[in-house]
Order: sequence, then structure tokens, then C-alpha cells
Amino acid sequence: MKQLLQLSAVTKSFGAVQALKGISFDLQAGEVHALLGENGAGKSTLIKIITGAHQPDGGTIEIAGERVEKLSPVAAHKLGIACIYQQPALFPDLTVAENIGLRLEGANSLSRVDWNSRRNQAQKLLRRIGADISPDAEVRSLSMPEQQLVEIACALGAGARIVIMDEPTASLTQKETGLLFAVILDLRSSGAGVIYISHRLEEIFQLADRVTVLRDGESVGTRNVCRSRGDETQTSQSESDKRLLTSSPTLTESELIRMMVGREISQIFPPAQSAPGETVLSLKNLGCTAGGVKNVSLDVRAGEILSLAGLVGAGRTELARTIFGITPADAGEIILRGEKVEIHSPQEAVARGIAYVPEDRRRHGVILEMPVAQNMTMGIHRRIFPGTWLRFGAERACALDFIRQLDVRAYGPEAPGHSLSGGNQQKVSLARWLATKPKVLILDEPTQGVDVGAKSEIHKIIRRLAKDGLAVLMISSDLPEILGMSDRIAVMRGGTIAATLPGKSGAHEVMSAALGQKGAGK
Amino acid sequence: MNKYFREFSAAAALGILLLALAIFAPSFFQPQPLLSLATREAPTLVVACGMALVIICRQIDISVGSQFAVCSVCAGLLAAMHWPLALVLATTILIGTTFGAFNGALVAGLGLPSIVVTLATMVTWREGLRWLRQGVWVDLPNGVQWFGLPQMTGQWTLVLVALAILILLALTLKHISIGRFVYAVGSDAEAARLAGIRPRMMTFGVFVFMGALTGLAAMMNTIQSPQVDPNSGTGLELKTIAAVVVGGVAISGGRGTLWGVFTGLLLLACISPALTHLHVEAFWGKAIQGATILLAVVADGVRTRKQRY
Amino acid sequence: MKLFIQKLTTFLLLASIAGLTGCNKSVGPSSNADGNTASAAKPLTIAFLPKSKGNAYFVSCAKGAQRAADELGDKLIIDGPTDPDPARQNEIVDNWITLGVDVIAASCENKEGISTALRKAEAKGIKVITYDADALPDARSFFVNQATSQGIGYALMDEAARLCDTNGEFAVITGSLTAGNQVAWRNYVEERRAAAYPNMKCDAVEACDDLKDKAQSETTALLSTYPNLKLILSTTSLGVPGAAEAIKQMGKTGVVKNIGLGLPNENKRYVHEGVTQSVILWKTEDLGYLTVYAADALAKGALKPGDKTFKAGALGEFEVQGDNIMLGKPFTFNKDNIDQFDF
Amino acid sequence: MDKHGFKKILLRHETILFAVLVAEWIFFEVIGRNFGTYDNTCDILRHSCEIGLLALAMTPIILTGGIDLSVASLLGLCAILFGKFWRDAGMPIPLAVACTIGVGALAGGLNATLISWLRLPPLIVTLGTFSLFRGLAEAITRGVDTFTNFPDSFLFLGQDRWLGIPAQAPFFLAAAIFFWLLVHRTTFGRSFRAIGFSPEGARYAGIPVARRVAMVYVLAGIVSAIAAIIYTARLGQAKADAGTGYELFAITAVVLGGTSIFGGVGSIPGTLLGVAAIAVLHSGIAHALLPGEMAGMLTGVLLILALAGSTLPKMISSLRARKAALKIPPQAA
Repeated sequence: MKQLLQLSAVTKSFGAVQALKGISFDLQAGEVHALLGENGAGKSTLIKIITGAHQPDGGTIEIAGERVEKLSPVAAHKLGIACIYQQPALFPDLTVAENIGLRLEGANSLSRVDWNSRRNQAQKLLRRIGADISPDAEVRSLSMPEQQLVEIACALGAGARIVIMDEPTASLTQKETGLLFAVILDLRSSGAGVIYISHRLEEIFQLADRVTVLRDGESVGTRNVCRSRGDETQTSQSESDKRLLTSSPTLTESELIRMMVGREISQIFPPAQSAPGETVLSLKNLGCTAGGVKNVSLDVRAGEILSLAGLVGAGRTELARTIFGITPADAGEIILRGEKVEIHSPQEAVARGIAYVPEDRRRHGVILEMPVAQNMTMGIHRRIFPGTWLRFGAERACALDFIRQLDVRAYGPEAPGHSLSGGNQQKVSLARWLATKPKVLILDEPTQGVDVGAKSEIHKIIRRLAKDGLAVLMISSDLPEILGMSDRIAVMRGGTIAATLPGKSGAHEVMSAALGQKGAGK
Repeated sequence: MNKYFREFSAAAALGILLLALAIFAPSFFQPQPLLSLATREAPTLVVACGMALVIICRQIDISVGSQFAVCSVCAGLLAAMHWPLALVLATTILIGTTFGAFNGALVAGLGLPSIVVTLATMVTWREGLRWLRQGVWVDLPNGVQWFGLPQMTGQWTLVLVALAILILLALTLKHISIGRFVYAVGSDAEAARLAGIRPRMMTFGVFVFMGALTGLAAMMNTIQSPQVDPNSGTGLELKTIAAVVVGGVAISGGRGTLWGVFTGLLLLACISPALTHLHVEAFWGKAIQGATILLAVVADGVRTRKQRY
Repeated sequence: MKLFIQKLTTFLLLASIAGLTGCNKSVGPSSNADGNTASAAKPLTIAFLPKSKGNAYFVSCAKGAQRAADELGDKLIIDGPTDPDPARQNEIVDNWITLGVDVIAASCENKEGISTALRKAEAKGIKVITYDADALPDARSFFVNQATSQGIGYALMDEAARLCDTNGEFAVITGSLTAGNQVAWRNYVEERRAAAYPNMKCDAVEACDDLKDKAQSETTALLSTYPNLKLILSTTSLGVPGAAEAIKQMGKTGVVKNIGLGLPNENKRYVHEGVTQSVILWKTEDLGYLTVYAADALAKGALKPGDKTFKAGALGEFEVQGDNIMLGKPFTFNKDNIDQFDF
Repeated sequence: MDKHGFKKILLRHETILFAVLVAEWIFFEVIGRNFGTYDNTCDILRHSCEIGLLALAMTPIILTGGIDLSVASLLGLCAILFGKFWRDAGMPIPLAVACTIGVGALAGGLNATLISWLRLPPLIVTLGTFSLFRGLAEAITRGVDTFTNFPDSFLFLGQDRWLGIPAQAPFFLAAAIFFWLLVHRTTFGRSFRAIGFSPEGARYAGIPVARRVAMVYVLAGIVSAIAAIIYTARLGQAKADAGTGYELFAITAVVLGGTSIFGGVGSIPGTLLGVAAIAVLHSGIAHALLPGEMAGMLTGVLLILALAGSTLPKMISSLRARKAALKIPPQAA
């Protein structure tokens, strides 16, 4: 096997914080090497060093056997390194074809732009990954997963030898994930090396040849994953479940988790509970043309967790945004504790006891430049600051209370949002909405991009909230999470509710409902 | 249609204006006055092209008026010293380039916000020029006006030079990689960096280019008359920004075409003579100008508001 | 802290450089260079306020003022707004009051606006004289009257009528729609037209924002809008050359006449080419010269209310009408005499 | 950057500015004549009142990430409307003042509607209203009408002293306190910052973004109207060209005061210091008998220095850290 990449004793500091403390890492041709670690373990920094976005403070980098002294993004690009970031690094104002073209054509600034070949190339690449996206569409108009697919097309088109994927499935649906896996395996068999980062352990067992676990800027170890893939393209959830159960004794999920967190996490999902109370939120034929939501009828009861499953683009986030008043409903009714209400804006929703923890926490969930305390009290200005006068003591006390309650790891209530890890940002976002003492809590992908430790904590918090009588509506693309957490599951398809299933349903049923009749036969 | 709505709305407004003129004041359409109008606006078009580039790159330059004035006076002084005109032209462009490079260095090099940097350079250059020259006009020797060509030829030359720059730049923006890089940087600088484009170099380059175009425009203005008014270029920044915006370039960068800018400039340039032709009294001019800018953006705002949800 | 020191030094450095270079410009030692040893009294500080700096008209006035100050051995301070801005004029006068000058000579952008500041100055014992454009009479001792607004307006209209044989259409280019003297001149032009030349018609008034280029554009539009136009009349010195260039470019030289207020130097070329027929103005340097002499005399008590004549250095005697010191009638520059003047 | 560092930088910016102000004062006191007198201090205060008011109103606007180029044009429009109300409509002064403020609020409301309801970029909207308001002022007066001969009781407000301080100073002080409370001590100020940092984030947090944004522009309209009245009282006349160019002074003062043009960061004390620094510079240049153009030039230089001053140390320290880190030998694996 040819060695594609070799990092030796790489170090990197940001100010006083040492992000990487001498990490060694290698990638062979034709392998998928998974990189695991909690948020803040140093994965992102390591990737940025490989892509040339950061310069290491010490250590060496060898690419294809040759030592590289100074790696810039341009040099990395030329050396065949491509990276698919969690937040797609695309040009929102330009078309898909142009985005791909700009990535692939390199920085020769005086060459002529051949629009036709750009279009054809884009079409070809998109078709290859099975994405149904027009090359002429403006990227601004695409959904997040669609944008991620464009990123993948870019990497593929660049003929990259080293492909880095940073949580590519975070916002993908099962079907898109399947397509992606096929692409990864395709890359692998063509002799490229893939560095794969994910918080979803089952994906790692499904895909990876080797796995390296990082913790606190150090490498805890690299292990072989014994894959027992019969049919490599076979990716349905039930198959992978099966494989999890029968996975080889050399490396188990719990062992990986132990490596990551340095402790065993015995139980991933807190136990469900029974006896939900009265109906708190009831939707009757709710519709919103702009959001593509139509004819949704749904009941959420106090003390239950109702999951919204479905493919991305099925209208789940749009439904949440409609209930929360961001894109107000134009048809049907929202009935809150027996009272018909109209919600035109988020502030009305908040006033009526609806809280929404949004999907994109960096853009919507937390204001990164503002301190934790100010973020937490943002939804309760009226209550905590009577007469609009700020009361800094009360604010601080409130924030400290939530920091303790949710175990937010920040150095204090005055820490700005961007100094926190993803999981802790999510907790801050959650705290903001718990502070409003809501009756209905809508969670949109509450654990997306959150490391295993924090994920489990968030799950416990959600369950505790439901136990305290909150009606929880949880949107998730993480099937195990849905199956593990829900009391009931509503599956959306094409902007409406396709099925409502009991919490004990199997993955198969949920998926077939989400995919419609065609998928059900699988 | 949607993508180019702003361009079309500017064109439609221009069409309506021209139609109104054709009906109520056909005297507007006479070749010699129109050529004069075009010649007067040719330097503005050149500056507007540069401004469009700067705004597409998600920056802004409000110091162009002052740069223009300084370049005009320099060009006049050099011509008055009987330098060969080609050398005067080259030097003027060089002076403009230096101003642009200064802005560019502060914006791209130090990462300072362009609106503030150019606000500062705007007052500094303008006041500096006043201090040094005390508002004295520069008298040009014979043979400088129209480069010594007959008037008609000179006017056509200027108009054609401006149009050539417009067409060349529009084609470059669409069909040469570096033009697309301007859009890329304006759309998302970080993504541009990852695609191997150097956003800071591009930003710097755009400012330098803006300066060079301003220098050229100043020269084009200088040779139109036998005297240089050191106050020329006052308000040029607002006029060009308005033309760029009315023509559909997004102030947030990454979007817009030079054809739109051209339409926008034509619209704004025609309003003032049109009001004269339509016998509207002069004191309405400014209000109508403002209302036109507002209408152009409001039309777009109303349209996209519906789409947004 | 380090940063602060750095910034402070930079600032001080810059400011002192600015100070060094700047002193030469306005007050410089040159004002006393002539060393007027004859004058036993301590030199006066005369503050000279133009409507705006960087305007050729006032630059020329200031030149005369400086010459007078040099002869008298007085110290002359010249400051004005960079743009014609009444509020800035008030600020400058206020600054001079605290600065403690002896006499203020002001050309007022806006009568009522500046009068309050000038009254304050008088209350503090500072003598006030106005020139070019007057303040309210109670806010100053004397006004150096280069020509009344009425005189200018009438002269312009008379000249226009003469060139058009008292009938035909004309258009007016004004500096700005709002500036006080422009408004006054326009009004007197209209008054004269209505009274004396009923056969003439003013088609339009356009503003050129005191920019030559804009004057040219506006004139181009006027020429094509009103084909019967016989004359362009500019009430601003920037308008005449701009209008002339437009007339020339439209090929209407001699067909459309061009007159207005203007400095000879800016218009010589067009007058010789026959594009511009005449420009009307007083001798601006003399205006500055006379103003400073009057200011000096006023401060020294040599000029008192009730005087009938006043002698200003090399220029000789001037008539005093009430509290107006008369510079004389506006002067018409044309092909025959324009080369004799250099300002 | 942590909260402490953040606070420190803010503090430091204001401290530096204060130091610059003191340095200016000392410098002009030394080289100028009668600069540091009480009379001149009062004059500086009186002359900076209108620009100061506009800068105060501009601060929350820039905090929300917006900008308002139309304030000075609105000042002109309000000034002549005030004159119209008083002279032509025969209203008593207090009623005319009230009506003028009403017009200011309406005009601010026009900006607010276009910006918050149609979500158009503030720069463009206010560029349009910049021409529109000034144009309306010219159209209403036909360019020529000037309003003067206001009663002395009204002119007192702009020209006289009250208890030894300029009569308009208490209004300015009240406005400063109002805006300080608004920006630093109420939830409104908190929401302005949130909107400045992330308008979407603020919306998802249940902050009525549109209403808050509208509020700052309406406030700016009202303050422009008040500034117009003080301007009229100070000059004793109202004309269509009142306050031309003041918007740039106000923006310069705000930015010089440490408010980020991108929104989110900034303070009212900073703005006040910025206004003071510019006003002292202008007055000082005159008292030192330096050419007036110098004031404008130095303002530009000061602005760039202030901006660079807050950026350079960050760049240098990051370069230094990088160099220092390279010297440490890589740890053995």
C-alpha cells in the first residue's frame, strides 16, 4: 500500500491553548481512515493543517513520501488534497456550475472561462454522486445538504488523492448518506485515501478501515476496524444494525467511546417514560406556502417526546419555523392548550410558551460574539429586566444557574459564544429557551455535530424536560436518536405528515414511511 | 428574468423616461446635444465601471470624487508644463493608481473597513488639494483640448474609449477567470481562499484598478475643456454608487453586471437634462433623483419580499 | 500604554509638521516683513472672512487684502469655510472672538445667520466691517460696497438686453438655488427685466452647484430645449466658462450670447474666441485692499460714521454713502479691455 | 477574545481617544491663542451640538449594522419646515417644534419602513432619501425662501447662555444621557447589539428585529428634527441647505469613537469623545491660526490611525506568537 500522507509530531497552539500536542497520523492509498474525538479534541485543527489553512508550529508533513515545508491552501489543492467542510465553503451568489468550475480550474487568473464545459462538467459530476441539482441553480437557493453534495462533487472532480470529509452526513438523509457512502467506497477503490470524521459511530464501523481517536490534542491510538462487508454498497439501516451487533471483538463501540471520552458510557439513551398528559399543541391542517408545508395535523402532549423524522427537504424544519412564526402559517390552525392562536412572529410564539432550538446553532442558535449570559437571557428580556432596565446581577445569577444545571463548560457567564465547543453552544441555545419556561419545546437536530459525551448529556436533559411535563417536538436525522428517544414518531414527506408511528417502531418502518411506497419494499 | 430583474427594471425605467421625452419633448433627441451629454458622462461611466468592480468585490470607495479632483488638477498642471499628452495621461493614471493602492493597502493589508478608510481618504485628499491650490483654476495651453483633435472627433474618441472600457470589462468579468474571481471574493472571501484565490490580493487589485480608472477618467475630463476646475468630481462618488446600485449590483457583493450599471448610469444621467426638456423647474431635480433611486430599489424589495418567505 | 505613546508622538509630530508648513501660508512672518516702521501703533490683527476658501474670486480678494495689510503693517488672518456654509462662518467668527482679534472683515454667506455672531463680536469690542455681501446693518459699522445687488442685477440685465436688442429669450445659470447673493441677483435681474425689457423672456433657471462641469451640462440641455435661446446669463463666476464651453461645443458661437459675473482670467480665452461677449465684475483685488484699509482705519478711529470720503492707500479716495463705502460701479470686461487685467 | 479582553479593548479605545483629546487640548493650548478659555470651551460645545446630536442618533444605527446618510438632509428639511410652520402657518413656536419633530419622525419612519419592512440595504435607502429630503427642502422653498426674524425667546435657545452654559447644552446633555441609557442600560441596547452581530440570530431569539431596526431610524429622524431646531436657533435662520455634509461628520465621529461599522461593538461615551476630538481639532486649528483645511485632513488621518491602532496590535501579537511558537522544538512523538 502506498503512503499518501504522513504527519509526524505535529504541534499547534492558539495563544495559550495548545490545540495539538504532537500528533502523528498517516493515510494509505485505498483506505478510509476515520478520525474520532469529542469536540475540541483537535480534529478540526488537524484538518486545517492538512489543507494548509493553518501552519503547524512544529512537526513534519509528508505527502506521497515527500516532505512538504510550507503548505498553503493552493499548494494543498495542487497536491490533490480536497476537503468537504461541515459548513460548505461555497459562493452563495454564483451558480453550481461556476462553484465547481472555480474550485477545479485553479487560480490561473488570465484563462478564458468556458461556460459550456463548466456546465457539462458540473452536470457529469453531480450525476455521478446521484445528486438531483441543476448546474444553473444559484447556490444561495440550495438547501444545506444540497450544498454539501456540491462540495463533494468539487472534491470528486478535482481528482483528489486525499479527501477529507468533516461530518459529511450531519445533515444528510439516509438516502443521501447511502449515495455518499457509495461515492466514498468508489474513491477508496480507485486508490484515493479518505479521512472521515463523524460522530456517528455506526458509520465508522460501516466505512472505515482504520480509526484514530484524538483526545485533548493528543492521539489516543489508531485501531484497525474489522469490516465484514459482504456487499459494500449495502447500506440500509437494518443491515448496519446487524453489523453492529456482530462486529468483531477487536474493536467495539464501547471501546471507541471509552477511548474518546476516557470513560465508559454505559447507556446512550435515557429510558423512555410513559403516561403523557393532556394535549398541549395541536395543529389542524396547518399550511405555509412559502415554506412548502401543507395540511399538517399533529398533536403533542405534555410529557412526551414526539419525533419528526423524514428526509431532508421533507419540510420538518419548515414546519418548525411555521409554528415558531418565522414563516407564519397561511392555512389551518394552531391550537395551544385548547385555544386557537395565530402566530405571526417569533416573539408571539415565545409569548405563548413555544420555544424553538434551531438547527444552525452558529447562525441562529447562539450569537457567537455575545457572552454566554447575554445569550441565555435573550428570550426572557421582559421577565428578567422589568421595565426594560438591564439588571446585570439578576442576569449573571440566571446564567450561572443554567451553567450549573446544564453543565455548560465555559469559563464564566461572560465567555463569548464562540469560545465554546459545539456541544456547549447547543446547551447555551437550549438554556436560552428553557429560561422562557416554555410549554412546547421544539428541538431541531439537537445533537448534530455534537460529540458523544455531550450528546448523551443533551439526551438526558431532553428526557428530564419531558418528565417535567414539557411537550417536546424533536426533529432529527439521526435514526438511532429518533428510535431511542421518542415516545411517538411522526414521519414527514413532501411537506406533510406521512405517518405517525409509536416510539417502539423499527428503523425499517420509519424509513419506509419517509421514503414512501417505493422505499418500503426494501 | 428573476436573476436580472434589477437590470430589467432599470432598463424599463429608462425606456419609460425616453418614451416620455419622445412624446413630450422630442427636442431631446438631437445628435449634437446627445453627443455632448455622452461625452460629459463618459468619464463618469469609466469611474462607475470601477465602482461596480469594487462593490461586486464587497467593498466600497467613497474617495473617488477626491481622487478625481486631484488627478484632474495634476493632469492640468502637467499639461500646462507642456509635457507630451501621452506622458500626462500615463502619469495621471499612475497617480490614480497610487491613490487606489493606498486605499487598497489599508483595506486589504490591514483589514480595515473600506467605507471608513475611503471616508478618511476622501476628506484628506480633498482638503489637501484645497490647501495646496486654494481653488485656483488650471489654464491649459492650446492643443490640449480634445488632444488637439477636432471637437467632433475628440468627443467621439472619448465616448468610444468609455464604451470600449465598458465592453472590455464586462466581457472580462464574464469570460476571464480573474473577472469571476472578483465575484467569488465578493460572494464569499473564505470560500475563495479555499478555492486557491487570494482574496486580499484581489481586493487590493480592485482598489488599484479603481484608482487607475479614476486617473483615466480625470484625464478624459481634463481634455474636454481648456480649464480645470479643482472642484470637479464633487459628488462623483454618490453619483457612481447610485448608478451602480440602480443598475442592480448588490451592495453586499457578488452580484451584478456592468450592463446593468450602464443602464443605471444612463438613467441617472438622463434625468437632469430630461427635466430641463420637460420644463420641470430646477429645484425639483434633487428630489426626483432621490425618488428614482428609491423606486429602483423598492421595486426589487417588494418583489423579493414576497419570495423571501 | 506603548500604543498610546506611539499614537501621541505620531499625532504631535504630524500636528507640528502641519503647523510649520501651515504658518507660512496664512499668517506667516511675511505679513510683517515690510516692516512698517512708520506706524508707531502696535500692529492690528485683522480677520478676513471669505464666504468660502478655494474660490478664485475670494483668492483674488485676499490677495488685495494681503497687500493692504503688508502696507499697513497689520497682521491678517484669513479663514473661511471650505464649502459655503453659514454655520461654519459663525463658528469661525466665534473662534476669532475668543482669539481676540481687533477687526473682523466678513463677506456674509447669510445675512441673518452671521449677524448674531457679528453682534456678539461688537459687544466684545471688536470692530466689524463687511464686504462683498452685507450683514444686517446693526451688526457692523461699515459695508464696503463693491456694487449693490441691485446694481449687479440691473447691470447684468442691461447688458443682456443690449446684446439681444431688448427682445428675445434667455436662460439663467445660477450657482446654487439657495445661496443668498445668488437669490438676490436673480431677483434683481427679474425685476429689471419686468420693468424695462418686457419683450425679453426668461425661459429657465438652472443650478450648476458651483461646478463648471455641471454648468456645461445644464447649458447643453438648455440649448437643445429652447432653440430660440439668444443668451445665457450666469450669476456665478463658475457658470460663464462652463456655459461658454457648452455653446462652443454645440457650435452656437455668436448665435447664443454668453454673459455673466466672472473673473477676467477665467474668461479671456472665450471672450477672444467670441463665445463670451462680456463678463461683469468689480476689481476684486481692490475690494480686498479697500476692505483692509477701511478695517484698519475703523480700528484706529480714523474712519467714523458720518465721513463722506475715505482714502485707501494707493487707490485714493472713495465715496462713503451713509455706512457704505462705495468701491464704484461694476466693471464690464469685454474683448477690448480684458487683456489689461490679470485676476 | 474573552469578555474581559473585549471590555479591555473597548476601554482602551476610549482611553486612547481621551488621551488624544487631552493631547490635542494641550497642544492647542500651547501653540494657540486663547484656546483653553471658558468662552471658547462654551463655543466648542455650542458648535458641536448639532453634529453631536446626529452622532448620538447614528450610534445605535451603526450598532445594528446599519447606516443613515440622510440625517443631515433631514436636518435641512426639518429646518425649513419649522420655518414654514412658524411663519406661514402662523403656529406658535412650541407647536411648530412639535410639528417639526413629528415630521422628523415621519421621515425617519420612511427610512425605517424601507429598511426594516422591505429589508433593503440601509446604505442604499438612505442614499436615496439623502437626495430626496434635501430635494424636498429645495422644492418647498423653491431654493430661495429663507426663514428669519425668529423671536428672541426662541433664539435664546441657540445663542445665549443659561446659568453660564450654552443654552442648548442641557438638551444635548439630556440626549446623551437618553442614548447612554438606551444603549447601555436597557434591553433595547442589548437587542441593537444582537442585531448588529447577527440579525438572523436575533430574530430566532425572539427579538422583534424589524421593530427594533425601525426604532433606531425613527429615533434618528426625531433627533435630526431636534438638531434642526437647535441649528435654526443658533443661526437665527432656516434655509434649505442647512447642515449640508453633517452626516459625514457624524459618521466620522461615531467610527472614531470606536463603534464598528459592521455593527455590534460600540459605545455612547466613545461617540461623545469622537465628537469632542473632532470639535476640538477644528477649534484648535483656528486658534492656532493654521489653515482650516488642516482640520479636515487631520480628521482623516486620525480616523485611519484610530482604526489601524485597534487592528495593528492584534496583527503584531499574532505574528509574534507565531514566531515564538516556531522557535520551540517540536515535541517528541
